[in-house]
Formats: sequence, structure tokens, C-alpha cells
Amino acid sequence: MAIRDVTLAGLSRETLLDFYFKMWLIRRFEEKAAEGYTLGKIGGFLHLYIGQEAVATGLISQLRNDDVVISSYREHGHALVKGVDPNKVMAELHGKATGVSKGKGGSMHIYSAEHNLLGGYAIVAAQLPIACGYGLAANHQHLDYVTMCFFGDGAVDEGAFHESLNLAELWSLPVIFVCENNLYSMGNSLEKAWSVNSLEPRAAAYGMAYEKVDGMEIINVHEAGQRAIERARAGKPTLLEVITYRFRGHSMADPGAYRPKEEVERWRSQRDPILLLAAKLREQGIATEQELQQLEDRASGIAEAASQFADASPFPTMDDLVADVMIDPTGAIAWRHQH
Amino acid sequence: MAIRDVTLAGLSRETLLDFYFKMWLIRRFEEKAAEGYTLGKIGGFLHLYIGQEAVATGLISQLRNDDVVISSYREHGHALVKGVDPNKVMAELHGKATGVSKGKGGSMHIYSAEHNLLGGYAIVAAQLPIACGYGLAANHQHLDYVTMCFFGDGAVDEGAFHESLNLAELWSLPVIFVCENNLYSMGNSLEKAWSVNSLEPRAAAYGMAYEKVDGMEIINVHEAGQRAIERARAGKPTLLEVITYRFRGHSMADPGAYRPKEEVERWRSQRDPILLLAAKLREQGIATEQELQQLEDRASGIAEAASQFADASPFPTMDDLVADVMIDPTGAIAWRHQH
Amino acid sequence: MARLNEDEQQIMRSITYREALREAMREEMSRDSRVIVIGEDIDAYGGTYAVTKGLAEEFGRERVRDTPLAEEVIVGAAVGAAMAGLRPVAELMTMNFSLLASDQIVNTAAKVRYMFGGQTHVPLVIRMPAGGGAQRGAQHSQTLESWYAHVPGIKVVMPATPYDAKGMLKSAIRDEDTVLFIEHELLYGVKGDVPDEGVEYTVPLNRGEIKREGRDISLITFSRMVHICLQAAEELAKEGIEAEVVDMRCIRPIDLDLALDSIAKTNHALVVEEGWKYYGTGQGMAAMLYEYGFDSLDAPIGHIAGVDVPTPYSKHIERAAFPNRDEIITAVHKILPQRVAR
Amino acid sequence: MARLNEDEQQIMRSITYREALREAMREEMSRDSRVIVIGEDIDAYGGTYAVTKGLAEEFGRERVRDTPLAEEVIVGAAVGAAMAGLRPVAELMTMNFSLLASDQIVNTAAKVRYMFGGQTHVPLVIRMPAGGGAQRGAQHSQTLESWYAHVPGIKVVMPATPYDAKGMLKSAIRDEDTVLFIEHELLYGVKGDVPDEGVEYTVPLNRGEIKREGRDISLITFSRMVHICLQAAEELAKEGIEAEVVDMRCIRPIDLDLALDSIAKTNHALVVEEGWKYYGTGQGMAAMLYEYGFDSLDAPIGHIAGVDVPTPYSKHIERAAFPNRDEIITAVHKILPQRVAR
Ligand SMILES: Cc1ncc(C[n+]2csc(CCOP(=O)(O)OP(=O)(O)O)c2C)c(N)n1
Ligand SMILES: Cc1ncc(C[n+]2csc(CCOP(=O)(O)OP(=O)(O)O)c2C)c(N)n1
Ligand SMILES: [Mg+2]
Ligand SMILES: [Mg+2]
Repeated sequence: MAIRDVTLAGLSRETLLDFYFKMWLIRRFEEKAAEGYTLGKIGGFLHLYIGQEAVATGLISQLRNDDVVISSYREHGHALVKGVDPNKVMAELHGKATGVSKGKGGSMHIYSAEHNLLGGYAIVAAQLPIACGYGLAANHQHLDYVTMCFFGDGAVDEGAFHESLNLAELWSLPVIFVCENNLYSMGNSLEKAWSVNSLEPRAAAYGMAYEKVDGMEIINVHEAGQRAIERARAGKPTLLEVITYRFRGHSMADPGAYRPKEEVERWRSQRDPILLLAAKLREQGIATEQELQQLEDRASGIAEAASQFADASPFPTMDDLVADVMIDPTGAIAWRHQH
Repeated sequence: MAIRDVTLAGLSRETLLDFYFKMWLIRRFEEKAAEGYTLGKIGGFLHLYIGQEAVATGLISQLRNDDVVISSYREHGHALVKGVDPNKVMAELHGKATGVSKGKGGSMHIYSAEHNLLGGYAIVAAQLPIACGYGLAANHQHLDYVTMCFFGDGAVDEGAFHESLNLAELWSLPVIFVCENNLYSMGNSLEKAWSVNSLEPRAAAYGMAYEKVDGMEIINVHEAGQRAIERARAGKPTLLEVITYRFRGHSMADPGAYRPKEEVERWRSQRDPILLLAAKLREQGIATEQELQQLEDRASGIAEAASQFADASPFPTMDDLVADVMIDPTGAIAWRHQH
Repeated sequence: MARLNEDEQQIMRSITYREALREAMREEMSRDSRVIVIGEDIDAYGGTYAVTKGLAEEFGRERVRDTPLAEEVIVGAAVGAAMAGLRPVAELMTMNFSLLASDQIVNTAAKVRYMFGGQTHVPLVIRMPAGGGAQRGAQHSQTLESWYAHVPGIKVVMPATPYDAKGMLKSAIRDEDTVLFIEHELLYGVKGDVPDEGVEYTVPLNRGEIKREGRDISLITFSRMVHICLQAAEELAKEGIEAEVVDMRCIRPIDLDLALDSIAKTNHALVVEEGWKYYGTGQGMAAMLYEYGFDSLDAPIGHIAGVDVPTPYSKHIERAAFPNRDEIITAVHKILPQRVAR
Repeated sequence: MARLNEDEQQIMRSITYREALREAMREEMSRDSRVIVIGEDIDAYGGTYAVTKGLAEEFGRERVRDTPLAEEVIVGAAVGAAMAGLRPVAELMTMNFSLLASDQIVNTAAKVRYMFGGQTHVPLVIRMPAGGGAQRGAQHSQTLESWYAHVPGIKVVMPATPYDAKGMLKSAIRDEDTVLFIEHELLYGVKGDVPDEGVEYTVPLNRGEIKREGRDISLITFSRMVHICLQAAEELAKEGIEAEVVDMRCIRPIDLDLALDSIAKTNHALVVEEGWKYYGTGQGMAAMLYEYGFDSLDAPIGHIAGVDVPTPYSKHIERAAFPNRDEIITAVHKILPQRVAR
């Protein structure tokens, strides 16, 4: 089959293959992370992004470096697409000094100032008010970066969601609120958490622009993202509801009894965002099998290298334990002559 | 003019005159309270209900004694209509031991167990989650009392509003959420607080039944209340938005600079709920001037008596200072042999 | 570990802290239909720490309710339901999230009885896992009991053993006041002797317990640190130092007499806690011992607490952030130099 | 009261605590365009305690913003804006409402620098009126500084005088870390000497100050109680007892050396605070004095705090709930019986 340099929904072959690669990168990275957790190299909570790759990839790929991404504890994928070095993310998961957050944050607290991937927050919905603050600062400083804030369907239930959306619309903050609706918050299904089954009326409650999109179709995700980003650059927030599914448990510790096995299997086999894109690329003759395999292999290689990098890296020291609490070194409890 | 025992919107003459009397009772009571504050007999914060009398009267008059009313710091009116003794409410404002809350609560914390007027909360919106708890208990105990929860337009901004409405609809709690929208939360006007200018889409965000009503027309208020109470007895919550206006400052300490004088004047002269009802009663020949005057005078008398009762009552003692912290008298910090 | 009479010992079996808690809830739910349990992921997920596993099946989903993620309304509704006559047990997934409900705890639960002149009360239990040590990072590794114990109107308890966990949770559910019931996340798997199911017992909410007797120094502690202190005491015994391990168990009210009697005997004290040192529980306890037991003390009270930083994720430095056996031993040596020199 | 050199004294004038705070904000807003002020009713209403009055007119409504009633997003957005490069001053209408924002204070502001490995910081000031004494009832009369001072990663200050209020607020706004700036509601009208506008000075955030020198006993205190202690000291002086009034002023970090030096001189200490006694600020301070100054002390440290109940509304019992001059005098007499006998 001849390879055609066609566009799909206005996206170049290059972009489409880049999407394909990034989604594999996330998947392979997460698989490596799971392995590291099973081997006891990664501790604490580990929340994998497998199944949701099209969301981060479709949305974040089109951001500028100065655009800000803020997320929850399920943020490895967002970090990788924003350009953060996989080695440093994996090292963080391993609690190594070479990690993005020097090993002090761990899986839930990835942060890279240089990429404007600004955390990694582990209190559900706490990142929404913080995102408003970035929006406010952008307005105040007359900068046109946008802030993209990711959260789950569970975060919608928290008061912080309400307070943040109201403020963002009221003050015209350039924030894109992305709800990755994977139908469950831990073991709680949507119908046991939401009194309505869509965010559309929730957005209307604040008069906020809203779009719902199939999160397994990366091209649709990309398009919705484009509209939201445009709107944000023009100074208006958006609530984006992206329907997706996590193929793995909530965290590595999840017993997983709350979802029927067939439901999981159906999503995995019929709605895998990577397989769906691969099928399109094949159908349209945009990529050969060999090319697709190469991209997947490249992703595997990077994930493997990240794991090796993390393994080979040193742990933080006792000096690190007490460093970086505050800018002012006497700012903690210490009075002048202590120690 | 002959007095006609007609009904107005299905309300008997007796009910209508009772409304008229209760609204005057609130008004006169509040005027007395203001006087007491000016004289230094009432301290702390004092939030008057003047202007909003039709809301409490129209809604609470039709509740049963076992129905629960929960409110904010602006709750004297709710208490009086729920049947709480004006003497005891006034004594509470004066900080006297004969007050409903033994003088320990003050104006913001009126509570009468026997009338199911269950506070008097001073943290904006904190009463909404509590009301959900009463709804939950009613359901669990298979009792058909309803819980009517009053709050201001400012309370809508708080996360607790969002969490409570979602839960009430999700769990079918028999709670009526009454937003007394008086257009201002302290000095902040609605348009600086709400990203949309109506609660209708807010209710839709939770799929909750909603009605907006002119809070100066007591008959309309009463009718909307009737529908909401029916719905609650059938196990469904309602959000009632009642448009009203406070004729006085937010509290006695309010400098009042944020509202144009003409605006206040317009509401006072054209939209006073007592004058509006009086006009109707006259128009329809339901009451004579003399009768109306008598009802007003009776209200004045009760308010005056309440003030005298409060004046004559004793202050709480040093024993009261340490009483009633917990049921378990050793439950505070005390260990067994303390003191 | 708990002191029982002979009869009781015969029917003991060893179960986990987690199972002990679950039994307490089952027994109280069977006993009293007013007891309901609400919280995040207590049913379908099986309970974050599996404490509530099986309760929904046994008692029905009216009485065991998964809630949305909304801590403020979870606690606020539980407070209201308690005022309305139920006996709710609200579970906060961890104590870290209690901050989102702290207004309802402090401004409602702790105050309504007083500010409404004694007309109401709040028979509520709020269970919350807390503590660090499992690499859960800064936002998930806190123990903030001193916050709530600072506030009059609520009780705060932190049991260390399965026996206490069961007996105190039963007491808490029966209590007429609000009890914050704080469980250490690393204790759920710890086993200990507990009377057979059906053998009724409770543990009061205002009594500590000597978990190990000793004459030389009092280790004043609670929650997980009880176990670390017991380990340290075993080591110290090898060098002839007999440390008394005083499990305060109740933070508010506090069984100060127990600690005062202990220091009257040992004349030395070391307070050991996991949380941050400054303006916390341990300093409060030390200040009370000084205030009421100054004359018993032959040396300043020692104090070991968590390192004064947000909890780091990485395992070695996280481990170093919390008190351990050797640190306790070193501190005891410092307080009792003459005993070490011997 | 503050110790100034001759030059400074020449240009002093007496202004209120409220005016001092307003001047600090005006000067810092003029100096640094990154400073913005957000909060409830700070503009149209004129500020609940009139502190922010006129700022919107002077600096525009982009920089001085009334917010909806939503404490969590007020503080959360202020934290985010600080991380993004602004210097926000967030006003919480009173400290009581800080509970609704406590998660953002404790889990975000205090932790992000550490948990993100030093890549960010939060140059934020959160101003909050606090305290009781004005018959505002249980839910509106609290001072919870020990809660926040317990948490590493934030500073907590509580100035007592107009001079300190202005100098410390300027320091707080310039500080690179988060500062909780707690103002006592009864102090706003208090007057004191402050240098003329334009005469630049700041007061550091890690130094207390001796507000009155004395040789017999150290009154360790802060915020409004500084004034009550000064009154007590005046009375005590009449009987020949010279009390030293040590205004800690900074709760975290704490200028412990100042207090240690004072007790090294006086050998006696009484801690005086308005808040609740148990697990609070005063017990923390007492514990620190014992830990580091045990040998200086000739008697146990005394401790006077608010009565351990929710604050009642009614005026006489409310007054009795808070420490007063005579209570301090009585406590001093107890600590120094030999002096009284004389
Ligand atoms: C305030 C708060 N409550 C509870 C938790 C515990 N918790 C962590 S993740 C989670 C589920 C969140 O679900 P959702 O928002 O849908 O995100 P997802 O995990 O599906 O990506 C819960 C309950 C928390 N971290 N913070
Ligand atoms: C959580 C909280 N924030 C702020 C306040 C201070 N405050 C008391 S009343 C009030 C205004 C409330 O306005 P609204 O809800 O409209 O009720 P209204 O006073 O108009 O009846 C404010 C800001 C408070 N008591 N609680
Ligand atoms: Mg989810
Ligand atoms: Mg209002």
C-alpha cells in the first residue's frame, strides 16, 4: 500500500504520527511504571493513565511551551506530552534525586517549571482554584498564555469545582477546564455521584462555554481542544467534558470489584484510542505497518531507558529531607541561634 | 365598606389577616431590636429582616410543627413565624438567660427545639449541608417532615451550595432550599458574584425542581411554597429563588455606601410587602382600616412587651459560661481529678 | 497487651486492627438501627482500607451509603443527621481531606450544643485514617489531631491496638458527643488479641493505658508510636533500663492522671509522636505534664516528633522523617545519662 | 512602644492599627505593581473593618477585587497567582472562615515548594481578622493561629501595635513565602506611634520585641494580650513587681531567643494568650521554654488562656471567657508568692 501524505481532519501526516507515537509513549511508560511498582521500586500511590492517552495527547500537543498545564495525581501522561523528560518523570516515580521534583513529590506531584507542567495535585479538585490563579495572573500581566486544568469526574462533586467555574466565568479567566470523565471516581460510578449525567447543564449554571467529546477519538479531542484554546486566548474559559475510560484500576492498589469485567473488556477491545487511531491511519493509507511498529518500538525504548535511568539514579540525601521548605531558610520554626 | 369573607387565591380572610399580622410582628420586632442595639443592649452583629417579611411569612406559615426550619444569621423572622415566643427571641438578642439559647447564642443563633426552628448558623452556607442531614434522617426514620433551609444569594457562591444540592437531588432528600435573593451579599451585588443572573440554570445543573417568585407578593410566595412542600412530602427537593430586598443595611454596622439611595427608596415605597398586602386587602374589601390598624398595633404591643421582657430578664451566670459544652461533663479536656 | 481478667483471656483470638474496627461497626449496627455509615467508596470499592467491607451487603445500602466526593456535605449532613436523631458514622477517606470539612467539624459539630444553649447535641463519629510512612507524599501523610483536640466540644481518640480500636469505636458510636476517631494507616494490618465476637466489651474514651510497666522513664505516646515505643522499651530493657509505655489513647479528653502517676514513679518523661513538633499534640502534653507534674520531674521532658517538613515521598528520607526505635533509645540515653554510664 | 532612634521619633504621629495596615498596603502597591488585593467586600462595602477603604479608587478595580463568597477559590486562586508571579494579598473576612480555605493553605501554599522539589514558591499574604470580645458569638470569635503555626511551610504573625502592623505587613508583602497575617478585631481602633508616610521602615517576621522591660517575671504573649499584659504590668509595678512584657509577635518562626533571654533574667514566666488552652499556641511556647530554658526557671511556667468553651454571646460571660488584667495579676502573685508576701 502506498503511503499518502494526506491530512485527516486538517491534521498533517506528521502530526497524526506524532499523536500515535505519544500515545504509545504514555502507554509504554505506564506499563513500565506498573512493573516498577510490582517490583517494589515505586511506592505509595500509583495511578495509571492507560486508556486515556488520547486526551492528554490530543489537547496538550497543541499548546505552546508558555501555556500552563495543571493536573491531578493521574498526570504522567500530561507531563510526557507537555515535553517533560520521561527519564525525570520515571526517576520521580522511583523517588530518585534526578526526578523532576527531586524524588520528594513522587507519582502524584510531577512538576516541571521549564515546561510549565505545574503539578500534580493530590487533593481532588484542589487544582481548579489554583488554575484560576494562573488565569488571573495571565490577565493581570497581560500575557496570552492559557491554563489547561485536568481533573476527573469525581472532582466535579467537590465545592471547589463550583467556586472555580463561577469565578473563571465571572472574571473571564483564560482557563480550560478539562474533565476527563472516565465514568468512575475510584469505585464510585457516575450515577452514584452526579445528580445529572452530563456536565452540559453544569456549564450552563455558570454560563460557561461547553463541549462534550469522545475521548477515545483523538482527532475529535484535538478539534475540541483547538476551539477551547482559541476561546481562552480570547479571554473566555471553557468546560470540556471528555468521555474516556481507564483500562486499569484506580491505582495499583485497586481491588477493581466495582466494574463488570465485560465492561472493561469492551472498552479495551473496542475503544482503545491507540487502536482506533491505528485503524484510521491504516484505512487512509497514511502509515505502513512497519512505520507504526517503529513508532511503538521507539516508545518502548524510551520507556525502557527511563526505567534504567531511574534505576541507576541516586536517592535523595538527608540534606534533601530538610531543604526547600521555604525560600527563607529561617522561615520554618527556627529562631536565630537554633542548632 | 362592607367586609367580605372572600378568599384571595384560595386563601381565607383569616389566613390573609394572619399574614398581615405576622409581617407586622416581624417588622415591629426588628425595629425594637434596632432600638435595643442603638441603646447598647444588643451587641455583636444584628442583621434585620425588614423588607423580607413576606418570605418567612408566606412559606413558614404553612409548615407543620414537626417540619424543620434551618436558617442563617438573618433568622429572627423565620423564628417568629415558626411560633417561637418573641419574648425569648428578644431576650436572646439581649443576651439574657431567658433567651431561646440561654443568651449564649445571640441574634445569629436562634434555636427552639420545641418548634423545630433549628438555628441560626453564622457561617454562610453551612446550614445547607446540615439541612441535608435532616432530610437524610427523615428518610431513614420514615418520617414525612420536610426541612426548609433559608439562605441568601451570597451563600450560592460557596462550595457547600453545590455539594448540598447535588446530594439532595441524588438522594431524594425532602429539603426545600429557599434562596432569599435580596440582590446583595453585604456590599457585593449579584452581578459581581454570580456568573449567571438567575438560579434557574443552577437548579438545572442538578436536575432539581426550581421556581422563581416575587418575594414581595406574599400570595405568590405562599403558592410557590405550597408546591415545594408538596414535592418535599413526596420526597423531592426544590430550589426556590425568592426575589426580595432588605430595606436596612446588611447589619447594624453597615455603612451602606454600595446601594444607591434611590434604589432603596424605590423598593421601600413601591415594593414593601406589607403595604402591598394591605392594598390588596383594602381593594378586595377584606379588611377595614381599623382592623388593619389593630393588627399592626397588636404586633407593636408584642414587640414592645418582648423588649420589656428582655430588659427585665437576668443575664446568664458564670455557671452558664461553662455549661452545655458537651453531654459528657468529663468530655472536654478534663481528666478525672481535675480541680 | 490490654489487661484482661482470666475469663476474658480464654476467649481471645488474634485479629487485625482493620477487622476489629469492622466488628465494632457490625456489632453497633446490629444493636442500634439508628447507626448509619456514610463516606466515599465504603461500599462498591470495599472501603479504601477495607474496613467497611461487607457492611452494605449485611445492613443494606440505605444504612451504608457511598457518597459523592464532597467532604463538606458528608460531614455537614452527618452532623445534621446526628442532631436529627441518627447515630452516623462518617468516614473521611483520610484525615488529609478533613480540612475540606473542618468548618463543619469546628463550627458546627463542636459548637451547636453550646451556642444553642444545650438544646441539641451531635452523637456523631467521624472515622479517619491518618499518618505517614507509606510513601504517599506530602498531601497524604499528615496527622492533624492537635487541630481538633484544640477545640472544645469534640472528643479526639487515637487507638493503637485492635483491642482498643474495637472497644473505643463501640464507645464512640454510643457516645452522645462527637468523636473524631483517628486510625493510623499503617496499623490496619497489625494483629492483636481481641475477645471473641459477641463477648461484649468497650473501652472508655477518657482513659489511657499503661502498655508496658517500667520504673525508669515514662514514654508518653499514642497511636502507631505506641508500637515503636514498645520496641524501644524492649531494647532498653536489655541494658537494664525499664521504660514505661504510656498509651494516652485519648487526646481529648486526656487521661492526664495516668501520665502524672507514671512520671511520679519514673521521674522522667519522653513524649513521642509522629506529627510535627511545634504547636502540636506532644508539646501540649508536655506542657500539661509540666503544669501539673513539675515536681515529679528530675530532668526536662524529652520530645521526639516528626521532622518539621512536609512529608517527602522518597522512601529513605521519608523513613528518616518519622521517629524510629533508635531515635527513642538515644533520647532516653540523653535523659538518663547516669543509667547509661552505669 | 517600639524602640526607635531619635531621628525616627521626631517624625512619628499617632495613627490607628487600621490606618497603619492601610498605609502598608498603599505603600507596597505603589512600590510593586505585582501586588494585588482580593477578598470579600474589600471595595464597594469599604472593607469589613475598613482596612482596604479607598484602595480600589487609588489602584483600580483590576488590582483590588471584590470576590464572590467562596473562600476556597479566593485562597486557591491567590496561591496560584502567587506561583504565577503576582504578589497577592488575600483578605479573609475573618479567620473563622479560613477553615473553608484551610486545605489550600495547608495542602497547597505550605507544601508546593517542598513537594515540587524547590521549583516554585508562594509569595502570598493572607490577612485575617480574628479573636473575640465583641459579642460575635461562638462561630465568629476564634483565634486559631496554632493550627497554621503547627504546619511547616508558612509563616504566622500577629502584630499588636500600629507600628508593628505596618512594618510587618510591608515585610509580609515583600516576603517570598506565604505569610498568614492575623489581626485582632479589637485592635483596629487602637492608636500608636508610627513614622510618617514615606519614612520607610519594616519590621522583620522572625523577631519578637520587649514591649516593657522588667526583672521579676516575663509575660510571654502576643496580639491583643500584649496590651492587657502591659496594663497588668503597670499595676504590678505599683506593688514593686517589675514584669517584662515579651511580645512574641511572630508565632512561626518564633523568636525563642528573645523569650529565653528574658527568662534567663527574670527566672519566672507566665504565658498569656486569648485562645483556647489545650494543644494551642501557649502550650507550644511553654513547652519550648521548658525544653530550651529549663535551667532558667525558678518555678513552673504559668499559663493563662481563654476559657475552654465555645465563645458565648452574652456580654458578661463573654468577658469572663477571655483573660483580663486582674487574672494576670493574680497569676503573677501565685508564681511570685515571696514578692507578694514582702
Ligand atoms: C478531597 C479528596 N477526597 C478524596 C480523595 C481520595 N481520592 C483520590 S482519587 C479519588 C477519585 C477521584 O476520581 P476522579 O476525579 O473521577 O478521577 P480519576 O481517578 O477517575 O482520574 C479519590 C476519592 C482525595 N485525594 N481528595
Ligand atoms: C463563610 C463565610 N464567609 C463570609 C461571612 C461574612 N458574611 C456574613 S453575612 C455575609 C453576606 C451574605 O450574603 P447573603 O448570603 O446574600 O445573605 P444576606 O445577608 O443578604 O441575607 C457575609 C459575607 C460569613 N459569615 N461566612
Ligand atoms: Mg474518574
Ligand atoms: Mg443577600
